[in-house]
Amino acid sequence: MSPVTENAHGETPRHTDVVKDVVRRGAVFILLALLVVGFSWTQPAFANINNLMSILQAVSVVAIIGTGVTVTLAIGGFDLSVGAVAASAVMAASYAMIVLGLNAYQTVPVVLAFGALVGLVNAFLIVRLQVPDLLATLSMMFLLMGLQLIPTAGRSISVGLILPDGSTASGSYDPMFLMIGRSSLFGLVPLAVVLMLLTAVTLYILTERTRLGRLLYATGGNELATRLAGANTARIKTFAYVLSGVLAALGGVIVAARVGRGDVSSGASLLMDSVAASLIGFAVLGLRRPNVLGTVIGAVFVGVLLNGLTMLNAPYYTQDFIKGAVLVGALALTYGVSRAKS
Amino acid sequence: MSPVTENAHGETPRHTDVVKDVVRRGAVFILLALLVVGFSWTQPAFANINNLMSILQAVSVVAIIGTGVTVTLAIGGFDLSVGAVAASAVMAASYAMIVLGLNAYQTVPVVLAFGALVGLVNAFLIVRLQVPDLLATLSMMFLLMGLQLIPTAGRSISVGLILPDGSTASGSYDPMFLMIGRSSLFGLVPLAVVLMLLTAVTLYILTERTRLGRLLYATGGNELATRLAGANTARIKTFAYVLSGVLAALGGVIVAARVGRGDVSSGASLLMDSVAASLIGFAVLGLRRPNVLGTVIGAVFVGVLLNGLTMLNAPYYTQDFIKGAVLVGALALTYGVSRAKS
Amino acid sequence: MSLLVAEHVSHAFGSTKALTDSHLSVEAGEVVALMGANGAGKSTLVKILSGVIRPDAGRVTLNGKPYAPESPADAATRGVVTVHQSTDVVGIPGLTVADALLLQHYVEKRSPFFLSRASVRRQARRVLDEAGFHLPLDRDFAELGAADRQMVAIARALSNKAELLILDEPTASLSMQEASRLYDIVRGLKARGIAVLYISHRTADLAALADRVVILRGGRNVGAFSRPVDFDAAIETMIGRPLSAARPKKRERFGRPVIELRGARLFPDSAPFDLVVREGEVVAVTGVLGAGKSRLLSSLFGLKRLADGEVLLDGKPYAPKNPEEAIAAGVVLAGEDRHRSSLIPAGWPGETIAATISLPHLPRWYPSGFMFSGRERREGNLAINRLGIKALDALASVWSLSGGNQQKVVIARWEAEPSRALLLDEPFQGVDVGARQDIIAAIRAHADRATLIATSDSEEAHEVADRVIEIDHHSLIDKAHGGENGQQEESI
Amino acid sequence: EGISGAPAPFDSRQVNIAVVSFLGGGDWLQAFEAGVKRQADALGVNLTISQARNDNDTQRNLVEQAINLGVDGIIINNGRPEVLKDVAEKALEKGIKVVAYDVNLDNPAIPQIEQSDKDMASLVLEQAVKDKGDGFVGGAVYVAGFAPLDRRYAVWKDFVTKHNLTEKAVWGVVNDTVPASVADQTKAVLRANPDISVIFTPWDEFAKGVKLAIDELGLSQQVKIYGVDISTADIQLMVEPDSAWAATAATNAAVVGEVSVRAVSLAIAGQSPGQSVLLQPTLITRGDLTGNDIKTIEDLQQKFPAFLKSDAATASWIPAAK
Ligand SMILES: Nc1ncnc2c1ncn2[C@@H]1O[C@H](COP(=O)(O)OP(=O)(O)OP(=O)(O)O)[C@@H](O)[C@H]1O
Ligand SMILES: Nc1ncnc2c1ncn2[C@@H]1O[C@H](COP(=O)(O)OP(=O)(O)OP(=O)(O)O)[C@@H](O)[C@H]1O
Ligand SMILES: [Mg+2]
Ligand SMILES: [Mg+2]
Repeated sequence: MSPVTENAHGETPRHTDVVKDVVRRGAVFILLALLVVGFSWTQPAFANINNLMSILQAVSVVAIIGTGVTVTLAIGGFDLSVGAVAASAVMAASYAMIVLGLNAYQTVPVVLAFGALVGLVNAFLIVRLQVPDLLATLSMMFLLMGLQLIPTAGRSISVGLILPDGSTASGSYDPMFLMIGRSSLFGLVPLAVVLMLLTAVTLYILTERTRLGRLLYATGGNELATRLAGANTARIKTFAYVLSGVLAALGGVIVAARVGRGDVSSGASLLMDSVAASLIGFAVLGLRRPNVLGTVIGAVFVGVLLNGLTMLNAPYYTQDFIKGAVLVGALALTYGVSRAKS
Repeated sequence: MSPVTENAHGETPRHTDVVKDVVRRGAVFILLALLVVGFSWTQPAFANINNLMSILQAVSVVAIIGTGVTVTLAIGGFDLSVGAVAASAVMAASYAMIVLGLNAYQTVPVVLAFGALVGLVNAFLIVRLQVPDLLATLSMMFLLMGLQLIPTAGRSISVGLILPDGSTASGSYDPMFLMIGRSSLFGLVPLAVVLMLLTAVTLYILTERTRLGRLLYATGGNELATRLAGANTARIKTFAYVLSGVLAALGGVIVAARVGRGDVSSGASLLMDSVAASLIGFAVLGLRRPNVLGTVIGAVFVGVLLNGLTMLNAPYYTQDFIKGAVLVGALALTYGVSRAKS
Repeated sequence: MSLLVAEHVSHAFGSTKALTDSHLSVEAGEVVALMGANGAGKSTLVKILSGVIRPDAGRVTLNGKPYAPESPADAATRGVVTVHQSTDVVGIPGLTVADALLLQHYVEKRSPFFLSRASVRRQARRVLDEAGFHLPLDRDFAELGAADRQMVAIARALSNKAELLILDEPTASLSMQEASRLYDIVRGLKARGIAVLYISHRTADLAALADRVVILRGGRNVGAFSRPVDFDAAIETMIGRPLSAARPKKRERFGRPVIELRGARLFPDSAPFDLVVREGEVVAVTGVLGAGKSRLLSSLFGLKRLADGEVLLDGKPYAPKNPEEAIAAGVVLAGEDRHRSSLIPAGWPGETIAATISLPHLPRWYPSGFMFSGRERREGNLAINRLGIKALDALASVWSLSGGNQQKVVIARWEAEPSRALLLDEPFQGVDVGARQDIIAAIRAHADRATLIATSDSEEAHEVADRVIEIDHHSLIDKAHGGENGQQEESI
Repeated sequence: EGISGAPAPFDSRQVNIAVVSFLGGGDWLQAFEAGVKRQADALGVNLTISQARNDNDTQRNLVEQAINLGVDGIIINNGRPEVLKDVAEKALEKGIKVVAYDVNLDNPAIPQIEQSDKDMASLVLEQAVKDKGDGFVGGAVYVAGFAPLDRRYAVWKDFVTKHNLTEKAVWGVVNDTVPASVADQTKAVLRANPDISVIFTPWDEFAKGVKLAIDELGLSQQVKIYGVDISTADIQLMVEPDSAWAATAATNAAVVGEVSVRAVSLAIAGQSPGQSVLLQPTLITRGDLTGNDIKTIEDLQQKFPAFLKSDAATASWIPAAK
């Protein structure tokens, strides 16, 4: 055994160890429960089912994009372009409907294909040209931030858009498309939340319960070993980036369907928030690795925090502060409590 | 005879290899030269010495923060909090002078100490609690984004600021402090540029030519091996994060001295731009690793691009696109050209 | 018809010609041993046959058909399965041992797409049982030591339907017990008509298994021997000079005690023991896998704490809290598994031979803090000459060296400056016979320090040490008074 | 509790109002929220203030959250009609009163408060034409996608054709360090186009950057800034000796805040404030400021009563903000 990794030998877990383990694995859940109880107590409107659905709806986009980021983290990469992909997807969806006059059934596939294409280009840079992932996806981010504005010469896209050639765009948002962001199942569960749950469940099964999932993590953990075992790691990595691009585009579709227009945005806050969700996910269940379930719970956690604080009328700047402080707290619990063990 | 010594019989490097190597190592320089020539040709005002100084001044903050990021990349970490540290430093400097009435000689040390403190906290989370670096510095980023606004309840800080308690702040920006951002050496070289060059040279020597630099990279390359060789890797990592914090704070000081007020900002674009500079630095000289010289050249590269495009009256939205496209081009050259070799 | 025939195979890494016009044939049901000094090109040939790299020139046929595997997966589907030399490339830190055992199953399109914890355990258990090894299935692969990793690799390879099994130094960190289990397995495969290409620096392995020996030197074929193999002649052919017959002279008298352990316990429930190592003395500790060899050394190096007992260094109490303190006190350790414990990755500052050697000595060599004087390069070149490291210059990357030469660089690091006590954990992993003599000579040249070596190979132990002690269940069985002179079997 | 003599529900219980702003910060928002708080305190109203930080989706979420919270009225400050129309209607369905500032929700039940961006830009550009005459060479700092900026820039475009101006360059950036980044860009533009004599800055953050660049280049005699918006910091920049910032046009953001609260309160009390409440901007030139020794917004309010308060949306039972 290597001298460094070996573990204390033979000790039966002591009582404090059990407590520590519960704290470590459950830190995020415990904090989440405390938050929900605290908020409901001070502001009864918080626990209202509609409000809880609002929270889920608010986090759905970040959670969906975050699961994509999680998959790229699993293969040992990092996709910094997701925010920009989502922002561009909003523009692309608006352009498709308002300028090109497409309907919802045409727009959605086109936009998702756009996300897949961006993922393919990322993968080409990373897998074929062997550009470091951060570098490749950062360049892609800048590229998209500019690209999304070129078709309309920097204008936002809304009904009656004046095109660069002076004519007026004749299309409008397809009401079917708006349903994606604005309708609810049984008048209660927003469609966006359903999409989030579907994505979460599918990706959870994919990453944790399938061969492909193991190979994703294996590629991230030791690419050479995975390749020597016969896996086509280039294809696995490409898959991850394409998936991440498609999910980011899906996030963009939901945003577009909610806001009903295409506004210029850098996607920086979507990027930060979805990365934050993925990273908090490390702490969920004490797994200390990227995982889909953790990401979704991480997103919900932040959503609950922000919704509750807004209800309690906390100014936005204290919200960032508290978000940071709670993050640090969850981390300290997850990582700090058992540092003696590692 | 060992195969290694056999290259006497070995072929001399082929001609195409030499060309490839020049392209790979020089890709960024070649692009930079092309840009400068192209811009000077189409717009003679570009090559004016004053304009070149303006470019350096414009990139000084990003370059200084970027070198800090580079050092954290060298130890195998990543500091996502630099943008927020710089943004908070702007607020802290303004607060120190306008609310607390400090002068320049007191403000600068206080602000730099603030940066060091943030670095220490980051290091504590990462080194002691073993929180993954991205996670720790991301939390710190959110924390600071909120924290910077709490003393003034979210207000920007300028002369005549009304404090939360209703009174009016009596201090003002010390003219000595403004000199940091606004004065020039010999009426030509802006002080900010001098600071950037000093930082670059110091950190270049530190990272490439000293014992400590070797240990920084060694820690990033194989922390276990470095520790087994007797180095105190905890201290080395702490040093890197403190340095990164101090440099980000210095960047903030320069921004504050130039703008003369404390504006609320998340620091997200400062973060992106300095990370971009660090990452482009990988491509400079074909080193494919974080390096200080590359970071500074990367920052200048982007600065030249943006200045030239502005002079040519390129719409702002094409600038991001071109920035991304040129990045991708540089990467493709640096990494793609010799991918067969690796 | 031969199963596999390789002809005129050449391969160069940059300007280094690793293989030149080499050839090899293997019959079904035959165990062919590939011998060669460190850097002879053995692993390069293995990598070509297993589809990791493509040869620059040459032709390979398998069952008479052209064979040019595109990838490891391609090679495996055609029945060529490989256990590579590096144990780093076996499993995935963060995934379990069971996952490591099943990695190839995950790649196969035919195996079920969905997994459950139970199905993974069941299949992994079956793979292990086939090989007859015992490993903790749920443990993180990162926690496994080199020997366990090697067993994972072997078990996994055996679970494949192979026509040709390639084993590149499979026993480098195994003890005699596990090694003999492997012999049985290989004989079983042979009986089933499976061909085995076997690479090892241990003559015991080859003597037990090889039907035929093929010898490479400097990337060229320089000889072949059939059963019964004259290993002395083979070794001479391999290193290109007669092996010096003179065994290093054992000292009779040693200096003052340097390291003294009194009533030491490695674990709370293990038996206490005493140990004294004197100036000029070389003591080797042997024992089976997991006996506690590494644990003993890491306790002395400040990586682990003794559960009980007292340690004296030069008569003074000694309780280092970390390697930094141990090194400051003059106690140094070269860890097993050099990739993890000693080397900086390729392409990163500090990857050169010189920098690998200088890393712990920077404060002494560069007291000003600035590294302008080029001292590390001078010291590196000295080490290259002293230990016979096959490199052009100390500024070359350690990653351009063969496994054995890398190990020499690691030893050279701790030879570069005087120390009170030198601790070596498996210092001869993957080192060829000639190089082993070089290293032993270097170790034994110092009369002013104590040396404690952990090795799972008792042959090696007797060759290097003045005194060999065995460790079992985390406690020493002192055979100091046994006849280490008489006990020296024929070792190479 | 409650205000005696006021209509229901102000006479009997605590009234809750949510303010959802599209912006995330800046001097204008600070002053707006200060005004909102002042008027709300005078009315004894409980406020929930939130900012969408320039994010459409967040703004929708915040409006929905206000609905979940069951407030009596919602003030929507800026934003995009397409984004907000349906959630505003949802609020109305739940009996929540909505007023909108600077965003046209196109619903007769939602009173519109407007600071006319068109008037502001016209005022200051007319001043520019007065100072420099028709046909001057100018540039504009502009980034598309921010509704008020879009409207103000459209006025500039009109002026370019109507007064035969030359638009030499358009530049601008919105990031963490707007003034510094705009200064860097402006220096490049002025070096490339030395004939520019007027720069139109539809946002005061842009004006700060342009002024910094002009100072650094020492061109404050040749190039003048015509801007929009005002704050104490802006005033100080304008009154600096030799300042290039010649004129600005603004409404008093604090007054906008007060009017918004009054309007939604009237709506809650069932007394319509009218479908449209218009706030008139004021033109402020450098000469006005230096001539009257104005150094802060407070000074400005004293010297320009039009800037101090508005009598839009008032009622006898609504106490004046203090
Ligand atoms: N991660 C771990 N968890 C529990 N026990 C461990 C762990 N690592 C090592 N051990 C135990 O510690 C004891 C000492 O191991 P050590 O590595 O010192 O053995 P060793 O003799 O050096 O064997 P090897 O030949 O594998 O290097 C063994 O019983 C081993 O099983
Ligand atoms: N990736 C590489 N880059 C450059 N040179 C290499 C590389 N891999 C191997 N070499 C060189 O090729 C030659 C053959 O190496 P190889 O690994 O095949 O030797 P080996 O016979 O397996 O030695 P050992 O017994 O030490 O493992 C050596 O000189 C080595 O330095
Ligand atoms: Mg080898
Ligand atoms: Mg061991």
